[in-house]
Amino acid sequence: MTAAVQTDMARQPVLEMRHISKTFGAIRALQDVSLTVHAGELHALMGENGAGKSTLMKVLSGAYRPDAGGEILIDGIAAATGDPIKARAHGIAVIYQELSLAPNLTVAQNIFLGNEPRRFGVVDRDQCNRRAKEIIARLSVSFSARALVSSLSLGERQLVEIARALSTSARIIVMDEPTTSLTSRETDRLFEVIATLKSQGIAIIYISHRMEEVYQLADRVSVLRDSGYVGTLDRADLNASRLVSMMVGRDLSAFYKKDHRPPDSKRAVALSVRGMSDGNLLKDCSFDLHKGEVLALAGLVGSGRTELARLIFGADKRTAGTLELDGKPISIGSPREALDAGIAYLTEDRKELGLFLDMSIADNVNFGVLAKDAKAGGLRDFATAERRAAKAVSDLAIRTRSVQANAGSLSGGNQQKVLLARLLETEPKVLILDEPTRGVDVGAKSEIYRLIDNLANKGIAILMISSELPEVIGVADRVLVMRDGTIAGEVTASEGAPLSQEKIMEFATGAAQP
Amino acid sequence: MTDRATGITSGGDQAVVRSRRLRTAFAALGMLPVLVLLAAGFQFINPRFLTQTNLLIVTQQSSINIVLAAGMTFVILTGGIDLSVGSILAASAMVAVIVSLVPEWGMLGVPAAILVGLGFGLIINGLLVAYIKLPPFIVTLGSLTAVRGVARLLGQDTTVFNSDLPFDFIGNGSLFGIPWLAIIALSVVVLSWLVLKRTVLGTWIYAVGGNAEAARLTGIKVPLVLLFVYGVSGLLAGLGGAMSAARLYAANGLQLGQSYELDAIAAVILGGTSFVGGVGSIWGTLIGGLIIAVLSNGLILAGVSDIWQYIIKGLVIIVAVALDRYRLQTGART
Amino acid sequence: MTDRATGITSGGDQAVVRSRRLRTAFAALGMLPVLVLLAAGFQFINPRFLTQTNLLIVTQQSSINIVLAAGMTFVILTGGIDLSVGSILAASAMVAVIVSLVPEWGMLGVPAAILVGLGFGLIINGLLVAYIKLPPFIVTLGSLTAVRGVARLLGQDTTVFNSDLPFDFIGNGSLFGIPWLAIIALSVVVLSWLVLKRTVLGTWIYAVGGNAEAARLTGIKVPLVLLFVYGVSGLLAGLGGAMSAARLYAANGLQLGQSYELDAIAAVILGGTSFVGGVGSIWGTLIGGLIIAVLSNGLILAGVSDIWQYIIKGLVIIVAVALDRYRLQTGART
Amino acid sequence: SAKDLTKVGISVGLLGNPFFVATIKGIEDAAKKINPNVEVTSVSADYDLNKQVSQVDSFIAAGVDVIMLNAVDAKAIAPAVKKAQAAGIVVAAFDVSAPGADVTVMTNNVKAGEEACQYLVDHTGGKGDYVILNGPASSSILERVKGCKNVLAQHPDIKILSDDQNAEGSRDGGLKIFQSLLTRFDKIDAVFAINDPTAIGAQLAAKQLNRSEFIFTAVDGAPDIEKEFASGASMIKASASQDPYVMAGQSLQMAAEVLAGKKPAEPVVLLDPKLITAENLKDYKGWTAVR
Ligand SMILES: Nc1ncnc2c1ncn2[C@@H]1O[C@H](COP(=O)(O)OP(=O)(O)OP(=O)(O)O)[C@@H](O)[C@H]1O
Ligand SMILES: Nc1ncnc2c1ncn2[C@@H]1O[C@H](COP(=O)(O)OP(=O)(O)OP(=O)(O)O)[C@@H](O)[C@H]1O
Ligand SMILES: [Mg+2]
Ligand SMILES: [Mg+2]
Repeated sequence: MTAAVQTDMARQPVLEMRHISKTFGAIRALQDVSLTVHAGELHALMGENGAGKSTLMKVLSGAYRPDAGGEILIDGIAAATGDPIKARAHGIAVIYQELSLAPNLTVAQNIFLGNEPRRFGVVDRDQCNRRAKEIIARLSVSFSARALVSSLSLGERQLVEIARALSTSARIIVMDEPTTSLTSRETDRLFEVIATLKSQGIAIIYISHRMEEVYQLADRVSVLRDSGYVGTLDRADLNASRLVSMMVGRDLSAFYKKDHRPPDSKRAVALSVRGMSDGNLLKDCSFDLHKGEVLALAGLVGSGRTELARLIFGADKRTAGTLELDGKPISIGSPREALDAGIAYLTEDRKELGLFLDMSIADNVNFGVLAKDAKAGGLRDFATAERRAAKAVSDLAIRTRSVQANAGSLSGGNQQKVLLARLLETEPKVLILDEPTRGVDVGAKSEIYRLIDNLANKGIAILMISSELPEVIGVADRVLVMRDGTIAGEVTASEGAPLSQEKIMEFATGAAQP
Repeated sequence: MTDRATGITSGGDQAVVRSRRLRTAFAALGMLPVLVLLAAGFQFINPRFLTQTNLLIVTQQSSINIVLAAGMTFVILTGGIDLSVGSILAASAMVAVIVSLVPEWGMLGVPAAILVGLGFGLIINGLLVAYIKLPPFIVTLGSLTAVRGVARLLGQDTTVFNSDLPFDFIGNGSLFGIPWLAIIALSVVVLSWLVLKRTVLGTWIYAVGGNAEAARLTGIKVPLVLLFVYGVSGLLAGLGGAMSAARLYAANGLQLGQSYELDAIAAVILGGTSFVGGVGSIWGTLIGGLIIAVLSNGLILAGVSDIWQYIIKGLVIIVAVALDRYRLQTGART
Repeated sequence: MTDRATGITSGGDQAVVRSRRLRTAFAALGMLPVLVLLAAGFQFINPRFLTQTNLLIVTQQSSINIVLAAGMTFVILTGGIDLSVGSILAASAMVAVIVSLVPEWGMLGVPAAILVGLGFGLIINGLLVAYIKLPPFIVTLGSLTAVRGVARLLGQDTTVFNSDLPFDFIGNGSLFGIPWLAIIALSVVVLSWLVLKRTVLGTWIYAVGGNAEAARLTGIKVPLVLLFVYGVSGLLAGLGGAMSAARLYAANGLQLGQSYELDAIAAVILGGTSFVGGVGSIWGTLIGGLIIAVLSNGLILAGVSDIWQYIIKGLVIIVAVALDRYRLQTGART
Repeated sequence: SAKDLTKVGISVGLLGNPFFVATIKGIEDAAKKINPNVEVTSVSADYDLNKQVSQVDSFIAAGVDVIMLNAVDAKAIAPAVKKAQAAGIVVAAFDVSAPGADVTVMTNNVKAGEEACQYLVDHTGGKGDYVILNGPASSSILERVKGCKNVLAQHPDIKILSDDQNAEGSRDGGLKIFQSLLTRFDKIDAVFAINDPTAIGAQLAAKQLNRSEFIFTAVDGAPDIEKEFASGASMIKASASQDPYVMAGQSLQMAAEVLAGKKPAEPVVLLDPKLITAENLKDYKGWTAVR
């Protein structure tokens, strides 16, 4: 592969982006960035949250027009900018980071949106459905081409985006963090598809915060930092410390930090879950969560982990099941009651279900304690709120210019920290974290891991849902694996041996019985 | 994943499609039970309700509102709203009657009315919403007021009338016993259905309502789609104006079409189209429009006084939507 | 990470806060330039416009609309809408006058009107939207109709009248030369501002409008918040009814308050509050209400004919919003 | 204290209505006759009392000499009248009475209802099934219905089938309501419509459903009804006409006299309606006649 690419180097690159700058009002998102991509190569694009990766790709796809001076060359010929249709005609397909699907349409309609097969101006629905079925068959997914996108889970929606990119006979496919909602099985499947595409001479620009994926896939890696271009590494020169220092400008030691708690079953039970069912997917889920422990909930997409967490938190109605907190039975019928009892939940979908993007960071951080802090007559205590927010910003190293800035102006990783800060302000006994590092860059990830670790050491019981196995193994003390709405098994670290990745996958796929 | 995936793909796929069809049909039915219930109730109170004559009257009375509501469906599907339809109807009706008075060329009143409607829809509402990106509510509130002024100006504040209206068959004639008004309304609904469900443009309209940003990213020219829907709404309001003129042999710029927009919106929403955009069907709108007409007609047949007609109409609208909500909740969820 | 973060935190923080304050102030100003421009224009045409008498008349004329629009601001901030305010105003005004006729207890007309408004707002709109989760547009469209019927019923379709209204000072008296109506409207605005910006409840209202599901997951009792906003809107419509009764010494269930909801909504939207919910300010609403009143009064003083008043009003509304959009686009985004 | 007529403010119920267009023309012409440089401003209250009171306030601020008032509400306008008079302004009511107004000129609406319904009684032999197509509850409409019922009550063989449906005073409403009423009642002998547009709309409904066993009468004498009578085939047989141009002009003339310091002997003038039919149409002047 490497050799093949190197011979390609001499040839005409399929894509050249030259001197691309992009400003939004006073915000400079890209400054004089250039990028060269060859046919058949997988070119990884890395950088911290907010470095400008997605913006660069939106310029490529025509969603944004670059500032004057920038140009895009396809096969050495200057192409029109700022026009999604022309970009598609040039063979550029983009899988966007924020899913760009119409939830009210079917999978097939979404795949061919803006590019419908038609006969006399009328949509050829049969062809549409048939071709969509063929394409999604290549991804071996479980949903029908005629399913409404609104009925799909986040991971399944991501697959629809990928199918859409496959549907246009693209020569350059951009994948902006395609695996954030996929678990290993689908990820493996995606990698197979990527290999096929490459063998067909298709160039792939791949954005990811996951090092191991980049090692596995990339022919070359380009790095952006602070809106600017830092450099490009060949596969041969790839090494972790070099890459990280290019990205963050310093060395990150001790990425996963777990210096805590020897495996110990004698710790007191904080939360005891018995017989949780939702009358739909979940059937009779029971487990104990101990004080000061990090318990991971692993499983494939759609195995019901989020559902279980929401049920415990009172966000959905349960049909059966009981909860005990610190040995006392509690009844939880709504998120309010859960919070009052000391159970906090970090949602997996921070934009839709977590943040108030139009409100300030300070307000977002203080939501859980507004009523508690309030002065007589329900008046807000702005001084306390400001203090709490400032402390959270410094404690969690939230990168912002002011606590009064809108939450919507932060990059993904920092938004995640704001949400975490909100939960911590409520001083929970039990913390449920659903995909706490989704879409978060390396630096912020390690900060979140350190934070989780510190919280556990303070005695808070943590239930962490994660689809990244290295994260599960690196952070958790103990792992529960879910499959088809039940708890399929438990994996613990035994003397000297760490948590076993194979064991987890066996439970998750049903290959092993507990 | 494995079992779920394989288990469903072959046989399950059929089942899913079937259950989906059923659900779509059910959703399209939507308020039909309410309509049937209302009709049965009125029939019980006054057996003349379900006579042929009366049913034809109801279809005729609902026709203009259904035409307006069809246009409104396009607009609301994109997440917008058009408050100006009543005023546009008035202006178009004025034009229809004024042109009808031109000797020999009177028949041109109908296309003239439609063109005037299209013009207001495209040039005022469409351009401002699609290209200047102003909020539809405020744009069409502005044109509700401004176009009303134009309608009054057209007739210098008097009623224009033409007792020899060359196209009066539209308003008062029948074809095979079915009033032309009803035929026009039904044709508009069928055409709208074709556009919305069968054409590429229709898919785009739903896509813009579902996620405008996603639509833009896939290369759909969102402004053109918006221009189209406001154009359609204006055009149909113009058609409504021609129908109204043909029915009444007259038009008055001030009084005609007052608060018709509320009836049209009510028909659309009763029909299950979501205000957020992206979800809804034109058949629902048809049923919504019929419910409103049945209510008005039935309450008179039942001899209910004007005051109580208000109270009952208001309550029925609320109860109908509540019933619908309840029906959807007890049925299978997605 | 390090340099970017620390480099900006101290000095930059101040600058950002300052520029943000400025921007907030600018956004709150919003339509103020338009208001000033309009006033200057009318003054140029008729020098009587900026006399004390006339300005007092304008504030007085805008007061009822501003009170309604304040309630509407609460509702629209949560992403809802309340079409029923005009009807509630009519019913409350009827009650105010009817109660005022009770010997000795006439003063109770005011609290009675407010209670009636609160009742309709809470029990019909609030309960149905918050707990049965029906769409606000259709619920309040229903109550627009039904409550209008109730208002007519209250007076058996006649005008109720009391020339010795015990609380007529509200409608026609002044305090230190400022009409009570204006004082009440301003107090309502200041109180609303306090609630929205200074209390926990206010923050919750913005949160529900910004993201209702996220609000629920942070433990906010969303139905209670919704109940509150529709209650406030009803209560203020009731207050508007009392003000109207005090001003007119009379009330009529059919005619009073017709299409007041459109004026109230126009004031809110002109004031920059977003229809989607979560974004907006009560000061903007105040300015929006004043713009509408200045337009109506100024056009009469300018001797513009009624027809052209319609056309000009419609265009000014559209142009004002377009200007605002333009202003925001050239300024810093986010 | 005699004053000149320099500024006149007019507030009418609904300006777009041809009836009010005629009244405004009557006022303008009458005012110009007294002072050719007179400034006349006319506004529409859109049947909103709050709006009308605001308009009166604006007129006071603008310093008019005379307010010509077509009250939205015949009772409730009283305080506004008082306020204007306190500011030294002469208030003249037309078409609808206004309590305390300096002068009032209006059609005798009770009589209009009586005449229209007397015609029906005469042509149905004093018996049969009657329908009254009602309208919005304003004082003039209430009086017309009252007049009609006065007449009908004297004939025990007359039965009123319906009198509580609101046809909104428009063609559209007349057509809609009467379509449904025709379904409800098999046989109707006579119909009284509270104004001309309602009658014309109702007649359209009758023609559509091929019903012709009844006759209509109405009130107004609007231009539309002139055309109807001229056609010769109308089911509408008579309309008790008003003359808005003369009525409003006379009101202004009297107001100008008050302004000049001459109290009129009779401040309230009731103009008698004239029943027009196809036969006497040629003598009818109509609302829009050039005078
Ligand atoms: N439409 C916009 N308006 C204003 N600023 C924007 C806009 N889009 C992006 N930005 C800003 O541009 C910068 C780069 O954002 P971009 O989304 O490209 O980052 P990214 O590298 O993809 O980060 P992540 O890894 O979190 O996805 C950020 O500071 C962001 O706030
Ligand atoms: N709002 C919803 N509507 C319909 N189906 C849903 C909804 N939310 C989840 N589901 C379905 O429920 C199943 C379980 O989803 P859940 O989110 O609990 O899985 P998960 O294990 O947390 O996976 P993920 O990694 O995607 O979060 C999935 O098949 C999903 O399609
Ligand atoms: Mg990105
Ligand atoms: Mg999940």
